[in-house]
Amino acid sequence: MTDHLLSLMTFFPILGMVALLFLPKENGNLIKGFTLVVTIIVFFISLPLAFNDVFKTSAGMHYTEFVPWISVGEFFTMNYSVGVDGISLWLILLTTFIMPIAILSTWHAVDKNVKGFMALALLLETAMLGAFISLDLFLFYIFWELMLIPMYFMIGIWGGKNRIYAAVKFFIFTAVGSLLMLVAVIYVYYYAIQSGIDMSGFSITQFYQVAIPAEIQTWLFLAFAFSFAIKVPMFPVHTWLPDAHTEAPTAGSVILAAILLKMGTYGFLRFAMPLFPDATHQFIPFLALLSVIGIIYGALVAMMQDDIKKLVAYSSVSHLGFVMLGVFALNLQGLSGGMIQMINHGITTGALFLIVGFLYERRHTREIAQFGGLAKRMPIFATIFLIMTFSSIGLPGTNGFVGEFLILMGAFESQLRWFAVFATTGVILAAVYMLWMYQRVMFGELKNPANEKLKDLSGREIALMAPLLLFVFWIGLYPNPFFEKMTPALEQLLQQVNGTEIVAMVEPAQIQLPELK
Amino acid sequence: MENLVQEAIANVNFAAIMPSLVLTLFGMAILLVSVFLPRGSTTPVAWLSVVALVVTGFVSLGAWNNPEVGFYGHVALDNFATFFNIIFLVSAALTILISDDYLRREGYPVGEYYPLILFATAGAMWMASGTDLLTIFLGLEVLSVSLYVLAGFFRGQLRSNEAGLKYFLLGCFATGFLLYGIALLYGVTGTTNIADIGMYFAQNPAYISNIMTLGGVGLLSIGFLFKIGVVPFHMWTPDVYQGAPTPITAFMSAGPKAAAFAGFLRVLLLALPALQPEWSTMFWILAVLTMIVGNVIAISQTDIKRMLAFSSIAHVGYALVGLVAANEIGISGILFYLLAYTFMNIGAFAVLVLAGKKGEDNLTLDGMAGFGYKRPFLAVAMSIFLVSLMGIPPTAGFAGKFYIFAGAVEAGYIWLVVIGVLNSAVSLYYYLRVMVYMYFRDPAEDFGWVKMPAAAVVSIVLSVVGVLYLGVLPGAVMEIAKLAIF
Amino acid sequence: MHSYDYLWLIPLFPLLGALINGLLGKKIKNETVIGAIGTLAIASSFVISVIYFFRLLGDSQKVHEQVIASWISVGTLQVDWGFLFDPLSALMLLVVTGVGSLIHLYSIGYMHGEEGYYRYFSYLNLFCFSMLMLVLGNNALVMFIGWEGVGLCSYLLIGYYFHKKSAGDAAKKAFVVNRVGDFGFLLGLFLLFWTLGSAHGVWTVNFVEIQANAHLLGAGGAIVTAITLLFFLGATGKSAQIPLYTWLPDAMEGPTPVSALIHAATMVTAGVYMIARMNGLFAMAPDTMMVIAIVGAATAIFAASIGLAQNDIKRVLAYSTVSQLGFMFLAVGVGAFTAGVFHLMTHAFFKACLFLGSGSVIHAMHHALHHAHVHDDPQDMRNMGGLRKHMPITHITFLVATLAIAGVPLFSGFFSKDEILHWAIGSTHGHWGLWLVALFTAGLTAFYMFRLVFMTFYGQERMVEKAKKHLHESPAVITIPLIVLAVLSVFGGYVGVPELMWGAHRLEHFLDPVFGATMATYGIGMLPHSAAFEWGMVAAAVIVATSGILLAVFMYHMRPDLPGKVVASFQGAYRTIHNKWYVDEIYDALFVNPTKRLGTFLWKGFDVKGIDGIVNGLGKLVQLFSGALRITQSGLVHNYALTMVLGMVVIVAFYVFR
Amino acid sequence: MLTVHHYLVLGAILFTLGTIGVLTRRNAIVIFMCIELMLNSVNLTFIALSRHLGNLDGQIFVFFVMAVAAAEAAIGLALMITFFRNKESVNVEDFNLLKS
Amino acid sequence: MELIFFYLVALVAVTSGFLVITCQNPVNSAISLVMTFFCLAVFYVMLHAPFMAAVQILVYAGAIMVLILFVIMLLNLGAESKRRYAHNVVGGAAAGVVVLLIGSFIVLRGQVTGLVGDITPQVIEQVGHTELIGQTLFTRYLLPFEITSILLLVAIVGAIVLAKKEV
Repeated sequence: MTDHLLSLMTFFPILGMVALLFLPKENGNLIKGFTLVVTIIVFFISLPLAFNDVFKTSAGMHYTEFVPWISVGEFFTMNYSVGVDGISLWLILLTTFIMPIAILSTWHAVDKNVKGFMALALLLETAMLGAFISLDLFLFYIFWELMLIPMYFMIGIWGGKNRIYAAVKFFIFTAVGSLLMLVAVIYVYYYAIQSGIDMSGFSITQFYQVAIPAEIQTWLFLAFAFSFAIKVPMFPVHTWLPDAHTEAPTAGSVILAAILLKMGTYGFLRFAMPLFPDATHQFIPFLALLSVIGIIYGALVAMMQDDIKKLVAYSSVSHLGFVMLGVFALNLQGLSGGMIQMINHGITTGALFLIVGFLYERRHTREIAQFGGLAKRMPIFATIFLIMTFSSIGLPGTNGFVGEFLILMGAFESQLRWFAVFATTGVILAAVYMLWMYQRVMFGELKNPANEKLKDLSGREIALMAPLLLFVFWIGLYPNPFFEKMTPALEQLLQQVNGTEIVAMVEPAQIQLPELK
Repeated sequence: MENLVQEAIANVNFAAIMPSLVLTLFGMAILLVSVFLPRGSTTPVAWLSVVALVVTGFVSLGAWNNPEVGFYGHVALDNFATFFNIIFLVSAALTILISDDYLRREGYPVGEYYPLILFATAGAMWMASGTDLLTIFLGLEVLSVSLYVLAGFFRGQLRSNEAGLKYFLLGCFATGFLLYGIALLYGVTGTTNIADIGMYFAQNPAYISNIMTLGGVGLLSIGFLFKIGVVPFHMWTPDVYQGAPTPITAFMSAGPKAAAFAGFLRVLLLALPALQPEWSTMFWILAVLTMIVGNVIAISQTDIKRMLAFSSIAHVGYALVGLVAANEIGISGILFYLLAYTFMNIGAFAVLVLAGKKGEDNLTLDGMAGFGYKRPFLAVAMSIFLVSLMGIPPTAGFAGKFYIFAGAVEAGYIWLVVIGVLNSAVSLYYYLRVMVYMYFRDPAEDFGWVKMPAAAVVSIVLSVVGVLYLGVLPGAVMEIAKLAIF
Repeated sequence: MHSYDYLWLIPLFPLLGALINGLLGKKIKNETVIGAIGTLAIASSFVISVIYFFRLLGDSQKVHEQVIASWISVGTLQVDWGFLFDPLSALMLLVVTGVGSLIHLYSIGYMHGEEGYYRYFSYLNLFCFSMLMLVLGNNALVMFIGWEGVGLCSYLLIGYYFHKKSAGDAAKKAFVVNRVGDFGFLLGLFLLFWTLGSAHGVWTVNFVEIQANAHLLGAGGAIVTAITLLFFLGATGKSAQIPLYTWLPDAMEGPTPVSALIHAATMVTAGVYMIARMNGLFAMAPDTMMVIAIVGAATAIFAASIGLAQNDIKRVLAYSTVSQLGFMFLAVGVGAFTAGVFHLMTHAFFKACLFLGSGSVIHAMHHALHHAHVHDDPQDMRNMGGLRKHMPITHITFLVATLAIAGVPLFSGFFSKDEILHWAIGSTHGHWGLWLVALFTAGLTAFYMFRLVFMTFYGQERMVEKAKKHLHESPAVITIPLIVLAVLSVFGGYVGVPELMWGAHRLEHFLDPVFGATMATYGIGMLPHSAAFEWGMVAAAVIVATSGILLAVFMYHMRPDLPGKVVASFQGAYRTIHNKWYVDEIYDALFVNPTKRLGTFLWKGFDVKGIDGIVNGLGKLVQLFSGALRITQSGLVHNYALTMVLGMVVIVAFYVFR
Repeated sequence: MLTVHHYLVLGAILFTLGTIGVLTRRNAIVIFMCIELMLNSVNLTFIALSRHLGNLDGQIFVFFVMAVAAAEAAIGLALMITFFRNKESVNVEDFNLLKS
Repeated sequence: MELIFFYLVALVAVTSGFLVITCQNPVNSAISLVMTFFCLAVFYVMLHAPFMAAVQILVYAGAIMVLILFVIMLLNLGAESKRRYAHNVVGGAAAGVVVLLIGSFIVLRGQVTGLVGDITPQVIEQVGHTELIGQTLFTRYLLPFEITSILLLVAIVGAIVLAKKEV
C-alpha cells in the first residue's frame, strides 16, 4: 500500500472521473456528492504523509516509485519516477486538503453542466498532484501542461461575463512560458548526456549532478524562471491573474489561488534554483526586485479595485511577491517563510475567494459599492471574513504573520536587505487595502435595499470555512510541526544552491557544447 | 537476349511491391464491383475498401524488418517504406470511414471515389518505397492525379471545381520544376537511381559543387516542397483544402503529405547526404518561414477548414525542423510526427465532417458556437485533437513535437527550436478559439446533421485512441520510428 | 524561591472570557451574565497579578521567565511562547488588570442596552488578553502579538458602531497608522536580530538576552541608533506621538470606556513600556534618546495647543492624552525611565477617571437629549454647563482627576510630572529647552483641563430646556469605578514621593532591577543640584500650573464672554488650532491621495494600458501581420505560380550562388 | 560543333517561355498548354543528355513523362469542363471563390 | 551544317513557343504548340532517338493536342478571351527573364559529368532504336511501366467521374 501511495493518491481522482462519467447527468447533487467523496478519499490517502516523521530527519525523497515509461534507445528515456520530500509534502497536502473544500463550495454555485465541471476538477487534481510528486522533469512537464486544460475550461465555461478573454489569456500566458521551458528541459537533458552522465530518464536528482557552466545556466535559468514567474505570477507577467480570478467560478478561483499558483514557486524551489545555482545567484537581485515591486504594486493596485474578487486577486500578486522574496533570500528563514506563506496563501486567499463566492451567490455582484453594512445582517460571515482579512494582513497570531515575518527576516538577513525594507511597506499597504475593502463591504449603513434580506452563512458554508479557520490559527500559533518536516529538505536545497559542496562530475573542459545555430 | 530475360525474371520480386500490388488489385476489383452495384449504394464499396486497406496493412506489416528490393533497384520495401505505408493506410482507412455518409449527404454517392483513394494510397506507397527518381515521380503522379480528381470530385460544386483545378494547374507546374531538376541531376550523374546517385557523389565529391547538381537539387526540391506545402510553395494548400470535399482534405493533409516527405527524405538522405550542410541551412529558413506564415495567417481565419489548412502548413514547418537537424532523432521524429499528425488532423476533419450541414457553409467559427453542448462526444473528440495540434501533453502532438525538437536541440539548433515553440504559442490562439466557440459560446442554431454514422464514429474513436496512445505511451512507436530510418 | 507557575493564567482568563462571550454571547443574551463573565475574567487576572506582585515584592530574585512552548523554530530563529515577570511587568499588570477591571465594571452600566453587548465584552476581554501578552511577553515576537492584538481590538472597538462611517474610518485609520509604526518595529527587530546574530553570534529576540547582550552593539553606534529609531517609530504609532498621533483623536469614535481603557490608560502607553522594556538598548543610543525627548516634548505642546480649542469633551481628553504621552516620552528620552513609568501609572489613573467621568456626563447628556428628542451632540461642551448640580459624584471625581492632571501639589500627577520636569532639566540627558517646553505645556494642560471642567460642570446650563429635567447622576456601577479611580488619582502618586519631599521613592527602588543596571552602565542619572535649585523647579511647576488654572477660572468662570472675544481677535490662529493645525489635511495631501492616485495609475495606466496593452498589442500586431499576409493568399493562380517561381529562383540561387 | 549545351540552352529557353506563359495567361487551357511546353523542354533536355551520356535512361524517362502528360491532360481537361459547366469560364481569374 | 540546321529549327521552335504564350486565340496557341512539338521531334531525330520522335508526334501532337483543341472547341473559347494576360503580366515576364538567366547559367556553367554509357549512335544504328527502348522498357523499367498503367487507369476513371454529366 505505501509502496504505491503516491500513485494511488494521484490517479485516484482520474478513476473517480471515469466512474463519474457513468453517473446520470441530471442528478447534480449525486455528482457533486460523489466528487466530494472522491476528493475526501484522496485527502485521507494523502494523510499518512503528514504523520510520517521521516521528513523530520531526512531530506531525501520518500515513497519513491520508479517505472520505466518511454524509452527510445539511446535517444532518450523518460520514467514514471515520483517521490515526495519535505518541500512537496506540504503542497501535496494543501492540494488534497483544498480540493474537497473547493468541491463543497460548488454546491449552489455550479448548476450548469455539473458533470463536466466535476470531471475537470478531478482531472485537475490528478494533474496538480502529479506535478508535485514528479521526479522526472519530463513527467513534471506533462502534468504541468495538463493542468492548463481543465482550468481553461473551468474559467471559460463556468466563468463570468468576460470569461473568454480571461480563459484565453490564462492559457496563452502560461503556455508561452512553459514552451520555452520545454526547450530548456530538452537542452539540459542533452547537455547532461553529452557531459557523460548516464541519464536515467529526465531524473532531476541526476540533473542536480550536472555541472553546467555559468553562461549556459543563465539562459536555461531564464527559460525556467520565465515559465515559473508567469505561473507565480511575478510582476510584470501577472496580468493574466486578475482576469482569470475575476472570471473564474469560485471553486476555480480557490484552486487557482490555493494550488496552481504554487506550481510556480514550487518550480523555482524544485527545478530552477537547484539546477542552475550559479544563474540563480546571478539573477537574485533582479528577481528579488521584481518580487518587491510585485508586493508593492499588487497592494497599490488592489487598493483601488472596485471588484472584491479583483482586489483579492491583486492581493495574491502581493502575497506571492512575499513568497518569492523569501525564496530568493536563500536562507533557512526565508525559505521556510516562503514555504509556509505558500500554504498560508492557499488557505487564506482560498478562504477569501470562498467568501467572495458566498457574497456573489447571494447578490450576483462583486462590486464593492453594492455592499456596505453587511455586518449587521451577517454576523457570522462578518466574523469569519474579519479573521481571514486579518490573516491576509498578517496579524500576529494568524498564519499570515508567521510567513511574512520569516520571509522578511530571512530577506533582511540575506543580501536582499534593502529589498526587505521596501517589502515591509507591503505590511502597511496590506492593511490599507484589506481593511478599506472590509470597511466598505461590511461596515457602514446598510443602504442598499438589495442587501436587506441577505442570509447569514449556512451550515455547509460554515463547515467549509471551519477547517480553513483551524489552519489559520494552527499555523499562526504553533507552526513548528510544519517547519520541522520541511527543514531538512530546505537545508539540502540551500546546500545545493549556495553549496560549496557541489561536486562537478565531469571536468568542464571535457564537455562538448552543442554549438548554437 | 537470353540473359536479359533471365535477369528480368530474377528482378521481378513481387515481395518488394506486395503491399501496393495487393492494394491496386483490390482497387481494380472494387472498381469493377462498384460498376455493378446499383447507383447510390456505395456502402459495400466503402467497407470493401476498408477491408482492402486492412489486408494491405497486414501485408505491409509482414515486411517489417524483412527488407525486399527488386525491379532493378526501382523499389525497396524497407522499414522506412513500411512505416510510411502504415501511415498511408491509416490515413486512407480513416478517410474512407468518414466518407460514406458524407458523400450521400452531399449528393455524390459515386463508387469510384474509393478506388481512387486506394490508387492514391498505392501511389503514395510507390513514393515511399521507390528507390529510383522515376518510381518516385510516377508514384507522385498517380497520387496527384487521383487527388486532382478527388479534390474536384463534387463536380456540381464550384468550390470543389475550383479546388481541383487550382491544385491541378499548380501541381503540374510544380511537376515541371521537379522534372527539370531530375533532368539536371541525370545530366550530372547519368542515372536516376537514388542509390547510384548517392554512390556517384560519394565517389566524385568534386561534382557536388557542380552548378548543375546544385541547380538540379534546387529544382528537384521544389516539386517535393510543393507537395509538402512549404512556404513559398504552400499557397495552393488553403484554397484546395477549403474547396475539396472534407474527407479528401483530411486525406490530403495526412497521407500525400507524408508520401512527399517519404520521397523527399529518401532523396535527401540517400542520394544527397553530401549536400546536407546546404539543405539544412535552406530548410532552416524555410522551416521558420513556414511556421510563421502558417500560424500567423491561421489566426485571422474564420473558416475552420481553411484554418486547419494553414495550421497544416505550420505543422509542416515543425516537421521540417527535424529535417534541419538531420540526425537520427530528428528524422525518426519526422516519421513519428507524421503518424501523430495523421491521427490528430484526420480526427479533426472527421469531426468537421460530422459537424457540417449539406454544403458545409456552417463550418465557420460562428457555426461552431455551442457545439460542445449539442454534440458533446464530437466536441470532446475535437478538443482532444485540437489540444494535440497545439502540442499540449499528454497527446500525440506533444510527443511528436518533443521528439523533433529534441533532435534539433541535440543538433544544436536552439534558436530554431525557440522560434518553433514561439510559433506553437501563436498557434494556441487559433486552436483555442475553436474551443472557445465550441464551449464558451451559446449555440447559435441547431445543427442539421443529426445522425451519427457508425463508420465515422469508428474513425473518430480510432483517431482519439491513436492520439492518446501516441501521447501517453509513445515509446513503442518511437522505437519503431527509430528502426525505420536509414 | 517563589513560584510564579500560574503566570499564564493572567492572560488566559481574559482570553477565555473573550471566547465565551464571543462564541456563546449571542445565546446567553442576558446582559448581566455577559458583563459578569467579562468583568470576572479580568478581575481574576487582577487577583493573580496582585498576589504575584506582592510575592515579587518579597522575592530576592526579581526577574522570572516562564516558557510555555516553542512557537517558531527555524534555524537560528528560536521563538518561544514565554513570559517575563519582573517589577516592570508586574507594575504594568497591576495597572492593566486593575484599571481594566474597573472599566469592565463601568461598562456593564454604560453599555446597557447596546446592540451587540456580548461583542463588546468579548472585544474588551480580547483586548485585555492582548495587552497582557504585550506586557508579559519575554521576547519581542510575543510582545508583537500583543502589540498587534491590541491594535486589532482597538480597531474592533473603535469600529464598534460600525454602521457609522466615521467609526469605520477611524478604526481603519487607527490600524493603518499603527501599521506604519509596526513597519518600524519590524525593521528594528530585523536589524537587531541580524546585527546581534551575524556580528556577535547572539541570535535572539528574547528581552532578557537582548538586555544582557545589547552592549555588544557598541554604544552610540550608527546601527544601534538605527535600531532604536526604528523601534521608536513603532512606539510613535502605538503611543500616538508625532508624526503618527493623528489616529488617536479620531479613535474617540469608540465607546467611552474603550477610550478610557485603550486610548488613555493602557494601549497607548505600550510604546513607553516597550522603550522601558528595552532600556538597555535605548540607553546606548544617546542620539535616539534625544530624538525621543524632543519628539515627546514637541508632541506634548503641540497636542496641548490643539486641546485648547476643541469643544468635544472627548477630543479634549484625547489631545490631552497625546500630550501626556509626550510627557512620558520626554521622560524616557531624558533617561527618566522610572519617571516615565511613574507618569504612565498615574496617568492611567487620572485619565481613566477623566474619561469615565466624561463618559458618565455623555451618558447623562445622551439620555437627557434622547428623552428631549433633540439631536444635539451629547459630547459637545457648548451644550453642557452647570452639570455639577445634577451629577455631584461625577463632578467631584472629575475635579479630583483634573487637579491631578494639572499637577496640583499632593495629587498624584504632581509627583510624576514634577519628576519628569525635574529630569528634563537636571538629568545627564536633559536640556533646559525641553524643560521650558514641558513647563509651558503643564501650564496649558492646567488651563485647558479647567476650561473643560468649567464648561462642563459650572456656569450656565446651556442644554435645551426640555433636556434639563432628564439629567441625573449615573448608577452605582458607573460611579463606583469613578470613585475608586479618583482615590487612586489622589494617592497613586505616593509610591513615588522623591527624597526631596521626604519620601522614599519606593517606585524607583522597586523598578531598580530593571533600570538600575542600565542607568549605572551608561551613566544616566541626575546631575548634582542644590536643594534650593530643586525646590525652585518645584515652585516653578506649581506656579505655572496654578496660573493655568487661574486663567481658566478667569476666562471661563468669571468672564464667560472673554473666550469669544479672544477667539475673535485671533481668528486665524484659532481656526488653525481648532482644525488641528490641518495635519490630517496635510497627510491626506502628502500621503493618502498620492498613494490612491498612484494606485489608480498603476492599475488603469500601467496594468491595463501598459502591460496588457503590450500583450494585447503584440496580439494585435500578429493579427495585423496576419491580415497583411492574408492578402498574399489572393486566390489567383497567377500569384501563386509567381510566388512559386520566385521561391524557386531564390532557392536555386541559394544553391547555385551559395 | 553542335554540343549538348545547345540543346540544354534551347530547353531552358522553352522552359522559360512555358513558365512565362503560366505566369501571364488567363486562360486555363493556355496555361495548361504552357505547362506542356515546359514538360517538352524537359523532354528535350532529357533526350539531349541521354544522347550525350550514351545511356537510355533519359529517353525512357521521357517516355514516362509523355504518359504522365497524357494522363494529366485527360484529368485537367475534365476538370476544366466541369468548371466551365458551373461558371461558363475557364479564366483563372474567375477562380475566386477560395481566397485569403 | 548541322549547327545551322539546329539554329533554324531552334528559331522555329522558340518562335512558335513564343506564339503559344502570346496568341490571343487559344486555338492559335494550340497550333503553335503543335509546331513546337514538331520541332522537338526534329531534334529527337537529330539526337538519334527516332522512336521518341515518333512517339512525340503521335502522343503529343496527335493525342494530347487534339484533345486540347477538342476541348477548346467544345467550350467555344475562341472568341471569349478579349484580355489574354493576367494583371501581373509584367511581374510574370520579369520572373521569366530571371528564370531564363538562372536556367541558362546553370546549363552553361554546369558540366554534364554523368557516366558515359555504351549506347552510342553506332549501337543505335545497329540494334535499332525501338528495340533498344523496348528492351529497356520491359526489363529495367518494368515496374514503372506497370505503374503507368495504373496512372492511366486513374486518369480514365477520373476523367469519366468528372466529366460525366449526371450521376
